[in-house]
Amino acid sequence: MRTSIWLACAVVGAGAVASGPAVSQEALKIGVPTALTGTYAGLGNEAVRAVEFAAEQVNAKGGVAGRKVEIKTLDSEAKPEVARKQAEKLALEGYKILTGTIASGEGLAMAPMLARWDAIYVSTINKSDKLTGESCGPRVFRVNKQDAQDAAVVKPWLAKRKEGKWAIMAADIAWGRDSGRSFVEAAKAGKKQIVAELYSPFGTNDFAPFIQEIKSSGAEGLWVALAGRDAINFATQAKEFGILDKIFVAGVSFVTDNTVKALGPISKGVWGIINYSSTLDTPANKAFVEAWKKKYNGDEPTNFEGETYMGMQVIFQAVERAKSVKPMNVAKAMHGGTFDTILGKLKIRAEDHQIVAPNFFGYIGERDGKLRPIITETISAETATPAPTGTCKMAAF
Amino acid sequence: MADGFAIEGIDITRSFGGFFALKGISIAVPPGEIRGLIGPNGAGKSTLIDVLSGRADRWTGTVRMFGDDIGALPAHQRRRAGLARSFQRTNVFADLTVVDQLEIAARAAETPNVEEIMAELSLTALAGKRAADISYGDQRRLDLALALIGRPRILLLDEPAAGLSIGESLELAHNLKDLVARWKVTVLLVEHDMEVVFSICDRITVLHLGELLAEGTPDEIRGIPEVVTAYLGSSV
Amino acid sequence: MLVQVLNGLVYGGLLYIVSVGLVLIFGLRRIVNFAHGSLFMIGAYVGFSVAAMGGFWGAVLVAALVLALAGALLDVTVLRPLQREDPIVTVLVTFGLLLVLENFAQFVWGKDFLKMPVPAMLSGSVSIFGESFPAYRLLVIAVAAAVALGLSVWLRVSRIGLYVRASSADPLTTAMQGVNTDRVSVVVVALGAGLAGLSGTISAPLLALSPSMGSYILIESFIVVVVGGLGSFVGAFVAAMVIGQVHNFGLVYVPWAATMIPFLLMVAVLIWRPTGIAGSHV
Amino acid sequence: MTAGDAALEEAAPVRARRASPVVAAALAAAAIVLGGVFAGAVQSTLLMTLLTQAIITAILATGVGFLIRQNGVVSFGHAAFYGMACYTIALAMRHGVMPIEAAILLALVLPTALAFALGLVIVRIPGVAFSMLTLAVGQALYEFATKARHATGGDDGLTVNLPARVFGVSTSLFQDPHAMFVVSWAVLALVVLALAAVAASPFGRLTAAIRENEERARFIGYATVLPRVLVLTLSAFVVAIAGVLFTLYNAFVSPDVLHWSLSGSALIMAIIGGPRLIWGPAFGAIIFFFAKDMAGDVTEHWQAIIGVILIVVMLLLPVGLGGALARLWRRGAGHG
Repeated sequence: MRTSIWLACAVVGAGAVASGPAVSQEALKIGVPTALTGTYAGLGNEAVRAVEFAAEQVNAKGGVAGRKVEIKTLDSEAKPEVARKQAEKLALEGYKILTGTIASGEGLAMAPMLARWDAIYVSTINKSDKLTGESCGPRVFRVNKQDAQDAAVVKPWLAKRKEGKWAIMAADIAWGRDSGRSFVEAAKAGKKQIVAELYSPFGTNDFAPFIQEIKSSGAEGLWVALAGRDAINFATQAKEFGILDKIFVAGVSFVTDNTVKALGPISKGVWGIINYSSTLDTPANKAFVEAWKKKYNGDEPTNFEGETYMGMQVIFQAVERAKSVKPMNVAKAMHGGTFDTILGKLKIRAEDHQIVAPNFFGYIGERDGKLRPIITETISAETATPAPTGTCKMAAF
Repeated sequence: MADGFAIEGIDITRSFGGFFALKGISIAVPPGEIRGLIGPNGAGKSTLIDVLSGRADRWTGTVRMFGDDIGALPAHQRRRAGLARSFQRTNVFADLTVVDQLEIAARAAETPNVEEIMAELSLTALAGKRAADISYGDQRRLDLALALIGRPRILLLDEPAAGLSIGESLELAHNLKDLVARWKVTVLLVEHDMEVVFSICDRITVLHLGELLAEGTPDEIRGIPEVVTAYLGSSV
Repeated sequence: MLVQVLNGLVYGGLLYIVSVGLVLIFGLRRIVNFAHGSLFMIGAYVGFSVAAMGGFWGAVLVAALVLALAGALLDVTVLRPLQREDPIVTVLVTFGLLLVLENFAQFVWGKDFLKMPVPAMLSGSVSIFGESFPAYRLLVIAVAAAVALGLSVWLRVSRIGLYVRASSADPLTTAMQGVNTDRVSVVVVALGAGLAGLSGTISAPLLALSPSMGSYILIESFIVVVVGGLGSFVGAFVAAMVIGQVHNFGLVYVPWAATMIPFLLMVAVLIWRPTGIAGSHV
Repeated sequence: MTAGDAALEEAAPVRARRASPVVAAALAAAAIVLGGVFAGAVQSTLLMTLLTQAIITAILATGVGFLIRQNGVVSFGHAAFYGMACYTIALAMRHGVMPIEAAILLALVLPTALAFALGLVIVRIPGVAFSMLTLAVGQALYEFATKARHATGGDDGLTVNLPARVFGVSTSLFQDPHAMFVVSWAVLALVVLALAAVAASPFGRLTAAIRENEERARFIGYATVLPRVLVLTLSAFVVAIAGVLFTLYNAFVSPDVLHWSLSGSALIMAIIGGPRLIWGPAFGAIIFFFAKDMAGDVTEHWQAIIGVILIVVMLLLPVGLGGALARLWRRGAGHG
């Protein structure tokens, strides 16, 4: 008897334990391993709000094809190792559809484990190209924009700018480096000159030395790839030194809803890539924003909230189509599928499971008495999404 | 063994920042002798012991042991060559049992005689106790046992009776005198208790402010007026 | 170039105010206080809240006082009962405190980043040799200088200061001099914590406020304290100024090594001269 | 001497506890069998994976605790040795320069060698300075791993492409919670027993003596630097073992494995468990791991809960949970 259990356990590895034939009304369980403490706690909070909002909304309508949606959140501390542990725990407790994780490293740590857990992961915030590149797989999906999509919109935008000399200020982490590199390429294509290329360590307190370099470089334009705490510290100090007023400033993840809230007037007039904005003028988005404001005391959804909500929309529709909550069935429904989202009808590419979505450019301005990212330019899904690079070797289903 | 001394310090000088702890001191103790080293506080007694035993740094001069220059040897190698010492403040391994630390010391001295040394210094009854848990007098004897285990050829003692009552010091002194005589250990003894010094030492060296003041048998020393007035006072 | 040096002074000054509190507590209690960064963080938040109601100067004062009170409480309730235990036990308690304080801040002030505006009267720039320099940054330098000056006068003149200096140099001997250690340490830990509160508020207009902001300055202030020779006040000042310059010039001229330099400096100092610290045990 | 006989009785139990290798081997075998039986009896994969991770962490804490026990110094940088083991395997697999077995060997050798070389310089440094030094070395390595992103993938980390078989055994076995529990449990049992044997050996007692009073150890005839270096080396070796198991189980590494907060956690575990006992740190690690896990299940304010537990345990039981437990046990045995 003992030996047989032992053998069974030993063989389990590849996830043979998957639940039996789906009971028709089995709940849809979604696990959210995300940052509840630490520097990224604010972003984690946004992810949780979006997931909860979507679940409440769909449960009020009787669930997803009659299935109740259940959510469980665990703190990933934005650390890959912890995220992996918590995601495993969620999956083993039956929350096999995972989403809402913040740092790319976390998603990349989870990706190779999904088969073992019989889970799938739907990224709504991770931007690293690797997730749908070398770490891609049948169980990994991304409904938010990857770095390559952000890079793709920079080139046409930059070509039209009148500023000839540019400085780059980016975070010295994988994402910041990638972003800096693609800006350099875009500058080359647009015949712009890069006069300074600066990378600040993650968690920099004092940006003064960089700001001084930017000032003395004679740059007319500044491209910023900083996020969260770094973004706020840089913007505050750049304002102090007066460069936000003298130099044309744009960036990626730099002035998002999240940082604008903290920065206030300092962020006004800064340009940047906008992955999602609550000001988007589509019926689906307007309905979403209205419902959101009702639930959250008049707050507009932030970019991460919008994108995470999109992820939930995709998951719900995939479950409906699969008529199952079994992770691989849901994955099959997502693979190459087209979904109705707040950004319109969007396709998840079969080659690498990256969503093909439009991207936006705009600036921080006042709308309805509040500072918000305002979209001035929409880059169509086809232009915004570069073809798969071939680094993804998608395993067969 | 050209000159026949057990331990010899020649022209030892140690200074820091203009202050001389030792000014060209020379001392030579023949084998089998118990030599007393006395002098007021700051005379340089402990410093001299430190130089001879390998505890001091930044000193000049020569240290010889049975004719061999050992000045460059680190402390543990001097101990292995047969030069042991005790300390002014009790310096045992507080958290180890008596027998444990003696066994450790025995291994370095390559001797099996833990039982012997415990018997000699009346520590046998305390073998299983932590050093921290035994009385101060017992700790002093343990300190001595750590130095004497393996029958070193030379023993440098830095105030072994410090902190003991008069009765205890004398008992310890005679215990010691008996032991070193049987084991043929040469001793250099720093001690404030003059009764101890004068009752067990063969010869006495007097230091004053880092310099040699006098040297001789106990009787000779008693007869030197400067020593008596400067240091001994009327008590001896 | 000159502006870069000034910037180094600003950052060094900020580091100094944080670190000198650590030095005070270490000198007396021989404790590496892991909660120090959290005290800095709470100081920033308290300053933020008070500034919203009572203006910047009120905020600086209140934050310093509140944190000084917290420091006194810390000394009486935690450091004193544990002084006979292995210091590592106390270090872990301060680590526990770090976790509690971060959570407390998250609970009270929320998870989103907050920003404290630069006080209006200091929001402009000053021209120094033709280069414009933010006025607020000059204030930071001034505060750091004032703290350094005030502290050194206090250490030299007052009885407690004398004791603190002696104790930092040799805790054992000083303990035998019959000074009321408990009374002294309340004052000293309160002062250290108060300085953490002060530095928190002073840096709030420059830095994003988040419950984890303390951890971004904690290790850097450790470096300052160690490079300065643990327990040395003058050393901490010099080290903070050096680290401030190394930080600024390193980031510009050797960006690939900039974050490693302070650690390597720390290693070098410890290996070269551990004696300044010898005799102290964790 | 009349006191002699009575003393022999006193001394006898002291010597009897010098472990016999047979007893140790029997204990190890019993522990491993027990682990196997336990893994066979427990069905929950969730419990097993949590236990597996707790035990790998326990090995890490055991290494950190051993350094405290034998050298009396506290390291804030042992994550450096742990992370170095992880990255050695990850990088070797990424570049395909050697078979996995060689990579594992190297992952054990490199951190151990680093500890040895480092030890020659740093063991002389006492107290807080040592702690700060280890912190600095660890953080410098962390910064390096983050910076060298062409090799390490930077903060995004590295997926470790393990081959299908490791030491002739299917790799999936190392990633199955039940199987890996048995493996890591067995390793932990062996490590604890081996360290206990070392601690009871002449070398172990010598290092304890050096910890107590380094100067006196020199004056009874010992060179004291090398023994201390060897203790540091051994503790780094144990930590490297934990790193290897971690990498095999997770197949992913990121710079977090080098960060001081990991060293700090390991230290907390060791102290909570009671580093005077060889098994104390492992015990503390398992308690801490599950306390954190449960607190995280209940509330997002788990940090405050853990913080309060830490403060309370340290205030009430400065000897650690293991120490208190051992005391209770002794008292119980004394009465019975």
